[in-house]
Amino acid sequence: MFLKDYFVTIYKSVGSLLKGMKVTGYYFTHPKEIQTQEYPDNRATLQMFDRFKGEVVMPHDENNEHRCTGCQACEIACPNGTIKIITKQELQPDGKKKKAIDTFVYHLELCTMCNMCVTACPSDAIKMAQTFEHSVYDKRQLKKVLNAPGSKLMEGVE
Amino acid sequence: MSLLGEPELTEEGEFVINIGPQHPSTHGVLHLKVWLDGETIKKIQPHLGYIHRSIEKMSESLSYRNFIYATSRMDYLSAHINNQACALTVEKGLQIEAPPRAQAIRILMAELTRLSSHQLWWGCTGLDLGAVTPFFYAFRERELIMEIMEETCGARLTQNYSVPGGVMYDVHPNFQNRVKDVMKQVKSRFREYEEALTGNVIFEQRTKGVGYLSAEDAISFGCTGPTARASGVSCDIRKWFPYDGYDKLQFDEIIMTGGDSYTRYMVRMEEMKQSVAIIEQLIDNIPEGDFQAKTKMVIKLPKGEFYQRVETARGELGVYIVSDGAASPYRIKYRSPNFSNLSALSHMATGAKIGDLVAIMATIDLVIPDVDR
Amino acid sequence: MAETEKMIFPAQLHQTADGGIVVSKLDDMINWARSNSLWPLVFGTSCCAIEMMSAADAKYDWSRFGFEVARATPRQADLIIVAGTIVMKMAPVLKRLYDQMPDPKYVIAMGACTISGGPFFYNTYSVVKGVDHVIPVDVYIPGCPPRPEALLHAMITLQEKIKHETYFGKAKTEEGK
Amino acid sequence: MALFLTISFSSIATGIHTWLAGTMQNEMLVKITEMAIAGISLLLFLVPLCFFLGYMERKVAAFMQIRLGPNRVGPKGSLQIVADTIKLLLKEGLTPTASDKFLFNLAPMIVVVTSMLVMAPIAFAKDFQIWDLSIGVLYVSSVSSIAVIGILMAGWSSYNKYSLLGAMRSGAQIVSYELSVGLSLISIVILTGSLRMSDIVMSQENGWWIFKGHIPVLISFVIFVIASTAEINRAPFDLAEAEQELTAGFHTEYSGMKFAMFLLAEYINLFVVSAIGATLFLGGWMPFHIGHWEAFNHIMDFIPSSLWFFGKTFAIIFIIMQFRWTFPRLRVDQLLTLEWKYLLPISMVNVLFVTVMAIMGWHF
Repeated sequence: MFLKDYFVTIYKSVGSLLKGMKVTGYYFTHPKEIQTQEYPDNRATLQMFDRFKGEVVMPHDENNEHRCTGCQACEIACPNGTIKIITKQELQPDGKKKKAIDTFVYHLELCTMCNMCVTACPSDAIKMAQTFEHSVYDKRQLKKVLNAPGSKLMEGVE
Repeated sequence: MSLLGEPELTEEGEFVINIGPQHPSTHGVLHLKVWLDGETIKKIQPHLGYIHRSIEKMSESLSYRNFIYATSRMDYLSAHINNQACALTVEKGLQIEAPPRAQAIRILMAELTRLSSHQLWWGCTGLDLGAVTPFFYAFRERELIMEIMEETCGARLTQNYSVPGGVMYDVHPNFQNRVKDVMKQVKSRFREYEEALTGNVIFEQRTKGVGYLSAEDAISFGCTGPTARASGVSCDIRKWFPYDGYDKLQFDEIIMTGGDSYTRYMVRMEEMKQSVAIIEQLIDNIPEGDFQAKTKMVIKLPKGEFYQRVETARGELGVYIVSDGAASPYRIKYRSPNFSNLSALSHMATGAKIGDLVAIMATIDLVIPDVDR
Repeated sequence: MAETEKMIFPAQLHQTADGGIVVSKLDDMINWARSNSLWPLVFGTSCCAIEMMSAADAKYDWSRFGFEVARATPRQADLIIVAGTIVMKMAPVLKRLYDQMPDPKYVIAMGACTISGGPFFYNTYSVVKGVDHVIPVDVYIPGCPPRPEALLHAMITLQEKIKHETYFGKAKTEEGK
Repeated sequence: MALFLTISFSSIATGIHTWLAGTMQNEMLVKITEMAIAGISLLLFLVPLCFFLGYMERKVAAFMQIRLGPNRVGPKGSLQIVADTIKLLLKEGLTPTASDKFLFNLAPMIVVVTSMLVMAPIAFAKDFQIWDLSIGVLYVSSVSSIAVIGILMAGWSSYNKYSLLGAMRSGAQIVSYELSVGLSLISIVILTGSLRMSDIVMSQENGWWIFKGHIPVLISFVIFVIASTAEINRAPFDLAEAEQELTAGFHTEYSGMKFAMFLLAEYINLFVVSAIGATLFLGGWMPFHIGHWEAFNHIMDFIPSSLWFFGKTFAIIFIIMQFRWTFPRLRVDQLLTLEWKYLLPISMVNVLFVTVMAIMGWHF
C-alpha cells in the first residue's frame, strides 16, 4: 500500500511537471506568440489613445493666439499646485484695462495627469497632449511656460 | 545583510535577519525583522513607515473634488476602486446617487481593476516562488486590460476616473467591443494558468498547509478580502453592503475553508472568473443616460460623519470622513485592507521556513503603500 | 534619436584633439559595454514600480537592451531606478543602497514623486521633495506614473549620456581640454 | 568543412605532440608545454562558450516568455554577453570592510578553477581529449564536489547573513545530491566495466546506453539530470541564491569581476554536467549507431564527431534551461526530501537492476 502511494506520487508529480514544461515548450516553439512591441523602432507607428494624458498643453492657432483668459480656474482645480498663472493688465484698444495672462507656468515634474485642470477650464484653453517622451538630464527643463512668446488671447473668448 | 544595523547575534543566541526595506519579495518597502532558528522563523516583526506619505493628513487640506486623486496612489493596483470609494463617500454626504450609467461604468471598471490586480498578483506569486515565466503570461493579459483603461480613462494605472456624482467622462465608443474581445481572451487563458502553476507539484508543495490562518484568527486580526475568505469568513462587501448596484448582479462570493496559502491562491483564481462573469453580465446592459450627476462647483458636505466601504482587490476599504461643513474634510481616515492583513503575517509565518514566508506574503498580496498610506 | 539630440546635454561635446586614437577607441568600447549592460537594482517603492515591472514584461521587454538582469543586491547593480515616493524614513536607506553600489553607478528618477515630491509636494510632512536631495540623479522622467515606453526612453537617454563619458584621457569638455 | 573538423582535431593533437617531441629533447619540457597549450586552448574555448551559453539562456528564456530577448547589441543581440562581461570587468570590485578579505577573494577563484578542472577528461570529439585518465568518472565526481568549498567560503567570508544562509543551504544541497549523481554514474560504469571516458564512449559504438540499457538506464539518466541540476545550483534548485528569499544568496556581497567569475563558473558547470551526461548516456561524440545496420552507421559517421558531442550536450543544456524557466523553486526541506526519500532510494534500487542486467548480459 505504501509502495503504491509512493509510485503514484512520483507518477503524478512527473506528470504535473511535464504539463508545465509543455506550456513553456509551446511558447518556445511558437515565435508568433511573441508580444513584444519594439519601442524605439516602432516610434513612427506607435499611436497613443486619444484620451491618453501625457502632459498639459495650450494649443495656439496660426495667428499665435490661445484661448486662455487667465481666470485661474485650472490653478484652483489642480490638487497639487502644478499650474501657476501670472496675470497682467493689458490695455485694450478702447482704453479699458483687461486681465490677460503673462505667463502660464506648468510644472511637468509635479503633474499627476489627473485631468482636473482640463475639466475645470471654462474656455477649453488647455488640453492633454499624447506625448510621453519627457526624459531630461536637468530637472529645470521640466518647468514649462505654456503660452508662446508674444501670443494673444483669441478673439471672442471671454 | 541588514540595511539597518550590523549583523548581530542577540543575547539568546538568536539569528536575526532584516528582510527589507529593499528586498525583491516584500512588494514595496516593508521591513521585516525576522528571528530565525536555522531556517525556521521564530518571530516576525514588521516595521512600517517607509512609504508613509501622509495621504490622510494631506487630504484634509484638499477640496472634496481634489482629494480623490491621492487615493489612487494608496492601493495603486485597485486605484479605480479606491477612487470609487471616496466618490461614494462624498456622494453619501451630498445625499445624491450617481446615475445608473455611471454606476454600471464604475462597476465595470472596478471589476476590470480587480481582474488586472489579480493577474499581476498571480504573476508575482509565481515570481516569488521562483517561477519567472508565469509573470510574463499574466502581464500579457494585464496589458490588454491596461489598454481598455487607457482608452477610456487616459491612464494605465492611476486612472482618477471616478468623481463625486459619477465618472469623469463617458466610456470610449470602442469600450464595449474591446472589453468583449479581452474577456474572450482572458477566459481562454485560465486553463494555461492552471497548467503552468496551479497544478505544478512543486507549487502545491510550497503552498499547501503553509501559513495556516483559522477563521477565528482571521476575524480577530481583522483580515478581509481573499485572505479572510480563504479561511471561511464571509466578508465580501459587494454582497454584504452592496454599493453602485452590485445587488442587481449575479455573482458568487468565493469562500473556501482551507486557510493555507494554497486556498488563498485558489480563492483569487476563482475570483478572477467571477469578475469576468460580472463584466460579461454588465457589458451589454450599460444603461443609457448621464454619466455624471449634477454637482456644485465647490462641494461642501454637511456637518457630520460619513463612512463608506467597498471591496478592493485585497479586501475591505473603508473611507471615513468627518466634515465640519467646510469645503475640505475635517478628518479623513482610511481603513485599508492591507494593514490588517499584514498584522496576521507574524501569526501565519511563525514556525515556517524563510521560503514559506515569501509564499505567505505573496498570497496575502500585500501592497505596502496601502499599509502606510 | 531625434528627441535625445535636442535635449540639452550637461557637458558640451567636442572631439578630443589630444586624446589619441587608442584611448578614445577604448573609451568608445567601454562606454558601449556599459551603456548596453545596465543592470537595474530591484528597487520600487510604489506605483511606478508596477510600471517598471510592465517595462520588463513581454510587451515592452527591456531585455532587448540588455536591461533585464535585475539584481536584488546593490553590489551587482549598475543602475538604480527610483520608482516611487521616497519618504523621510526611506531616504537614509536609499542613500545606503546607493553607497553600496560599486562604481560606475547611475540613477533614474522615475515619476513625479521622485523628481519633486509630485502629488505630495505640498501639504505633506513626510515626503522627500525630490530624490536629488539624497542621491545624484542622471535622468528624470516625469509622469505619474510614466508609461513603460517612457521608462525605456529614459534608459535610452541614459545610454546616450554614458556614451559620452570618458574613462581614459581627459573629459570631452571644453574645460577638460 | 565538416570533414575537415573531424580530421583536424585528432591530427592537430598528434601533430603538435610529434613536433614538440622533435624540437625539444627534454621530455619534461614537452609535457609542460603541452599542458600549457591545453590550458590556454581550454580558456580560449571556455570564454566564447560561456558567452554563447549566456546568450542562449537569455534567448531561451525570452522565447519561453513570449518576448524577444536581447536584440540590439550586435547581430540579433549576440554581443550582449560580451558587453556584460566588459562592463563587469571594469566595474569596481568591492571587498566589504568586515569580510575575511583573503577568503572573500579566494572563493570565486576556487569555484572557477574547480569547474575548469572537471573539463579535463571530457572527450570533445574523436581522439580529442585533454587527459584520458583511467579513473575519468571518479575524477569528475570527486573534483566537482570541491566547488561547495568555494561557495561555503564565499558565504562565510562575506560577513552577511543572507550569504551565510545561502552557503549553508548550498552545502547541504551539494553534499546530498552528490550521492544520486554518483550512483547514476555508477550504473554506466557497471555496464561498461571501465571508469575511463574513452572506454565508455567506445562501448556505445553499437548504440547509446540510454537505448541499450533499457528502463534502468533511462531512470538513471533522469536522476542524473535532476540531481546535477541541483548540484550546479540552478533553478528550481537555486536555493543558494534564491533571489526572492536571500537577495542573492552566497554572492550577495560580490561585485564586478568576482561576481562575473561566479557567473562564469555557473555556465562552465552547466556545460560540464551536460557534457558528462551526454558522454555517459548518449554516447559522447559517438554517432547514432544501431546494432548491425552497417550502411546506416556508415552514413551517420559522416556527421563529424564534434557535432554529435555538442549537439547532445546542448540538448541536455536546453532541458536544464527549460527547467529553470518553468518551475517554481523548492523549499530547503523539500529539496532534501526529494533527494533522500525519492532520488536516492530509487537510484540505489536502480543500481541493483543495472548490476543484474550487466551480469546477465541483458543489454545489447
